[in-house]
Amino acid sequence: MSVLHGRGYAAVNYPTGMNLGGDPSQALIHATTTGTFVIALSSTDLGQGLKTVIPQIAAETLGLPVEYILLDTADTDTGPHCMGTFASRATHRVGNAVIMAAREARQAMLEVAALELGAEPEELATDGSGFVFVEDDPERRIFIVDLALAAHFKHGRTLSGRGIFLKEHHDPVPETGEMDPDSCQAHACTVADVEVDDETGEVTVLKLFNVYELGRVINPALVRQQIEGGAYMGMAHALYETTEPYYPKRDHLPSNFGEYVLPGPAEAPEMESVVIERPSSTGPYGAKGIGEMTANSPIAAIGNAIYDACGVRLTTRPFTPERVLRGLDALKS
Amino acid sequence: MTELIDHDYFAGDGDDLHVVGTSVTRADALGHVTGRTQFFEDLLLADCLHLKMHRSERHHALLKRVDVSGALEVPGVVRVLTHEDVPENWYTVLRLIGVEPNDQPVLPEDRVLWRGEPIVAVVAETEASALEGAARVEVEYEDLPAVLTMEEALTEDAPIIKPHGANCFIYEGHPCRRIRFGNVEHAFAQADHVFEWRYESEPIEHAPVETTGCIVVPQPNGRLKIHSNTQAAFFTLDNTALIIGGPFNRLQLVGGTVGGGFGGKVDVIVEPIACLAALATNRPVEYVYSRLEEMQVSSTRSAEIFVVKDGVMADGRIVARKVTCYMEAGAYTGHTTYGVTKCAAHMPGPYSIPNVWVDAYCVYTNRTPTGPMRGFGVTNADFALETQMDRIARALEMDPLELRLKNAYRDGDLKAHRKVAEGAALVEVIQRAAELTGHELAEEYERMSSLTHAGVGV
Amino acid sequence: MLETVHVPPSVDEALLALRDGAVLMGGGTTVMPQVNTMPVEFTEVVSLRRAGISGIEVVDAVATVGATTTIAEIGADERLAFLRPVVQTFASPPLRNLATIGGNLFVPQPGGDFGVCLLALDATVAVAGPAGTRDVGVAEVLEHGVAAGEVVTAVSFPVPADGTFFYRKAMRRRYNSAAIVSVAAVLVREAGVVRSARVVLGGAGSRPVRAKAAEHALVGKPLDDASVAAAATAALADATTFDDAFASAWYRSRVLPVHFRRALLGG
Amino acid sequence: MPSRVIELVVNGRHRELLVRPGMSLLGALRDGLGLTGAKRGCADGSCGACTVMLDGKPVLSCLVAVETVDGAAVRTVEGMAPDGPLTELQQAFVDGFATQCGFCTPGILMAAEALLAENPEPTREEVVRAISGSVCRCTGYTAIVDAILAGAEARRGVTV
Repeated sequence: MSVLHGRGYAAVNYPTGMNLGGDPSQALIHATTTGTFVIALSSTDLGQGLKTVIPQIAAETLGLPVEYILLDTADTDTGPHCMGTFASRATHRVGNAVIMAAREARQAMLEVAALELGAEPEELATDGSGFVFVEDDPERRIFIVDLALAAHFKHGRTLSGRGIFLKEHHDPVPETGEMDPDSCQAHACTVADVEVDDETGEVTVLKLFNVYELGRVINPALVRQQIEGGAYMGMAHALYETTEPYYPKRDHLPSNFGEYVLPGPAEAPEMESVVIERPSSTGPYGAKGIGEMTANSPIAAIGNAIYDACGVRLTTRPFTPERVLRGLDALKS
Repeated sequence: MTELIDHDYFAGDGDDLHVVGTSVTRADALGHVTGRTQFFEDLLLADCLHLKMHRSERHHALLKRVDVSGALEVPGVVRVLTHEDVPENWYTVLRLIGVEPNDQPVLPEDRVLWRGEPIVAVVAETEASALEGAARVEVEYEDLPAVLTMEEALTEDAPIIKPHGANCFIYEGHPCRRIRFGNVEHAFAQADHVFEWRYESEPIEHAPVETTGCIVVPQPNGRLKIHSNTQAAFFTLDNTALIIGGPFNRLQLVGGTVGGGFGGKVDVIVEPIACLAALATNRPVEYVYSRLEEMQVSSTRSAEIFVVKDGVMADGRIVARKVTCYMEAGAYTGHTTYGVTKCAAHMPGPYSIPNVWVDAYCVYTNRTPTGPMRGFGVTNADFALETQMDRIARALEMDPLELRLKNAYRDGDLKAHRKVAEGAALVEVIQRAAELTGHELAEEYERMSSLTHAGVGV
Repeated sequence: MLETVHVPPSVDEALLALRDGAVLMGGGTTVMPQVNTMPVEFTEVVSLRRAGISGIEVVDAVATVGATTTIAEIGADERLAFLRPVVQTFASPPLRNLATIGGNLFVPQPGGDFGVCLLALDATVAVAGPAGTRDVGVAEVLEHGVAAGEVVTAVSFPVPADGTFFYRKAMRRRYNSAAIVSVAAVLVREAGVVRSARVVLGGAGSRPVRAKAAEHALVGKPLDDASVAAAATAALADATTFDDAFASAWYRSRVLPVHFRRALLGG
Repeated sequence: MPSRVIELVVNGRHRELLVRPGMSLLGALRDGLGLTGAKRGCADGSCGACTVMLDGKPVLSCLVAVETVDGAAVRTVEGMAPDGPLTELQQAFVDGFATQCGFCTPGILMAAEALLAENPEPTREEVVRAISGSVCRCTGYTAIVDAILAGAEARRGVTV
């Protein structure tokens, strides 16, 4: 019995936004007497982190601490339209819409601050501390809570804004396939180290190296969650997952998490992840989408690593122990 | 934990940012670790009814007789719904972006096209009564020939299972989405090598730990409030409104906290019938998939077949790539026609190849309708393309990373779908991966950049 | 539909409750999934949770384990430490705190890990019924179950001497999955030669399978590569492997000899 | 089909609830007592999202007929930090970004809590084994295992 080691590579790109566009998202934002800005959306968080990333983008645009941003989402009576959470689009589309809304709200905020501080809006600045101050004379400043109260009860000003982002839809040209599918492209290169048990065909993924280029990273910890959670899903796709173990025959279909063979916590490979940033020309602060791509490159990287380890070229996914072992038997004969 | 972001590449102007770029704690973490996060099913209503479906046992059959009397006799069963109770029974979810025809019935009228297709909805006081009621529905079938593979579906004499007269979606008169860029046949003739290989991928279940579901609550003002774990609030509201008829603003959808979606919760499959049940009974109705239904009835990632033919020069430049791909829609169109177009748009992968031909088919079979899943239209394509690149490198005895660097797309390159590339970074992620794994690259490859074509033997 | 769940405080009362069509429930790992998700025909369930038939006794190297003793309780008992590899590859901790050894006798392959082990251990099953109690070999219960209205109250088996019990369960992942194939064996050696061998295979039939051909190939020889290789091949003749969501019959047969050898010689 | 009154001590509080025949402990906690921390992911024992502590042991509450545990003591995720401040384990999940959609988190916390109660200094392998009954589809488990180890260390740090 021997355990064979192998390494495999895969490099991919992935589009941000619904293919061909036509997928708008809107955002409304308004300050309340608490000095807090409430973002109203109808977008959803599937665990990808929208409820964390969007307030960060709003805080940055407003120049306020993120603690002074609240996100109220997914009520179609109060939140404006959003196409939905898919196609790695939410950060890009909703982020841009929130920037537009936050800019309008910021302008109103600066104008009220100018009245309170006896200065011109253009002379004012923010530094993320919660204060609006005269750039040349930082002591002349007002805190956002006081500013909001002044806006409400003294100046009769609403600190609010509206935003929408739409990449226009264009149909593809039927004859040539000419089309404008994406707002930007993210990139990744995965390197997989595997072990193959040549007596049973079992494959163990020892390590995955994940290198990504995602434009500007809004929240590094959440980016790592998607990269490494997605890489794990890619391993699951590569070695385990099928709803039809005897496809195309419809026999022995798995009915639950016991029969639908998935890797468990014991199968989590070691991972090393690196992100490089090439800010996109269209995304909020240069951000690109990441959610949908992170399971893709690991699949081929693992398949290529299996070939490198034992010479079996797998062209049907999943690469089950049976397929690996039948390949090894064929090589021997 | 190595520092995630390497700022040496593309040194950006991100230095004056305060909040963007920082690892702010997740806004939903506190609720998750205390068990207080509200998922749709955590809405507890005392008088909530439960909906369960009687599902087809046949792959493809006419419905000769559907007898619901047995179900109505089960204690606790309050209502039974069939296609007659659905105002606009025929739909397709992408009609919102202009896709037609409406090829899917909410509940079938004269035939079933896949094993597991819902036929009769049974609404009862308890889940147990609804399950019992659903089991008591009696259906008499007359089997029709079933088409269970894509190859079979596309053969000349295959039984046609779709009313529009073909087992594939028609794209502006063509049986497939097409990319035509340059002249692949000419390039194959010039190439030093021509490699053609085939790749297959079986269906994958999204398998979120929270199954698809909703609770529809009639409101005092006559409206319906839909608590749903959909990934797309308005997409679901609009599609539901088109099916149940009546004013759009009768519906309100709330949710946004989803126990994992991965693309599997945008099929608008539970909300319409649950709304009709709530309207029929004037009581809250919950319709949530069992794990078995999530596994075998909810949409899966489609089975896919790729045939990739490449013309390659001795030095590794790929001069032609012809891709034929088949994505299985299953019994109904759903989102698959969009996924096929997205797949074609992705070709020929992150490489600049002067001659590209793509035929991408959306194929119907008598199987569980498929849907979008993470990486829709691209995940299985990348498995095919990046396995192909490995095989080319082996055949030419070239370093696998150097082969990719040589062909990598760069700013200014014209993609096969005629868009000029900008913001490219494939070269850099490969270089950084080589550095990370101690992989030696020849000097010319170290120097390559996405910003110029220096070093590429064009 | 289910109408009544009986929780009898004794075996006798359980027997009374087990009238027409009542279904027995041990840990609930088989009955509750049906009650939760399916239209069930039975209307009554008799839970044995409080019938007082759990607990472990070991007297003169014979273990007697109450039928409702959970797999976790077995795993925690030092006197049955030899079963720890079986316990650790049996589902997961929260399930092991419910599943019972008595209930596991009725779980079909490729579940029923303890059926495989108890057959290798030549266990005896104590069965209570309206006509009184009887002891029966575990093979009989594994093959034909018990009569309607009867209750398994305990299983007993000789605790194997150190180094005589062998167990391996091949799975698609390291924890919490069903068997591709499993091998349980009790091999008694004297002066390095196998004197007696009881070898049982899981994943090799709808019920645990006594690998008699394999046993025969082991007895009288030292436990070494040669004898184990011969026995591994012989085991194939004993096995009737099958397709399911975990593995195909082809694959089970193909790797049975490998896991057979690894069970007896390690690796 | 008479319902029955069942008594449970849940998170230290004595509770009485009316249960239908065959109702699972999970159903009793959620529909009977409004404790929706334990989740229904499968109702067949294969996902672990309903894990709670029953008389000190982690169990899949969807597989327990509540009538068979009348009088038992139950602990749910809501009982971990009843009056506000998080336990070291919960704080480690927050600080370690060990949650994404959050649906599997309560079940995993209960399995981890049970492990630490018996083994305050578990190895990585012991943590992996303890949560092997819980499915997480988002994170890939590593951040969760790291958080449990960090929570254990913090708890030891506090008590030592």
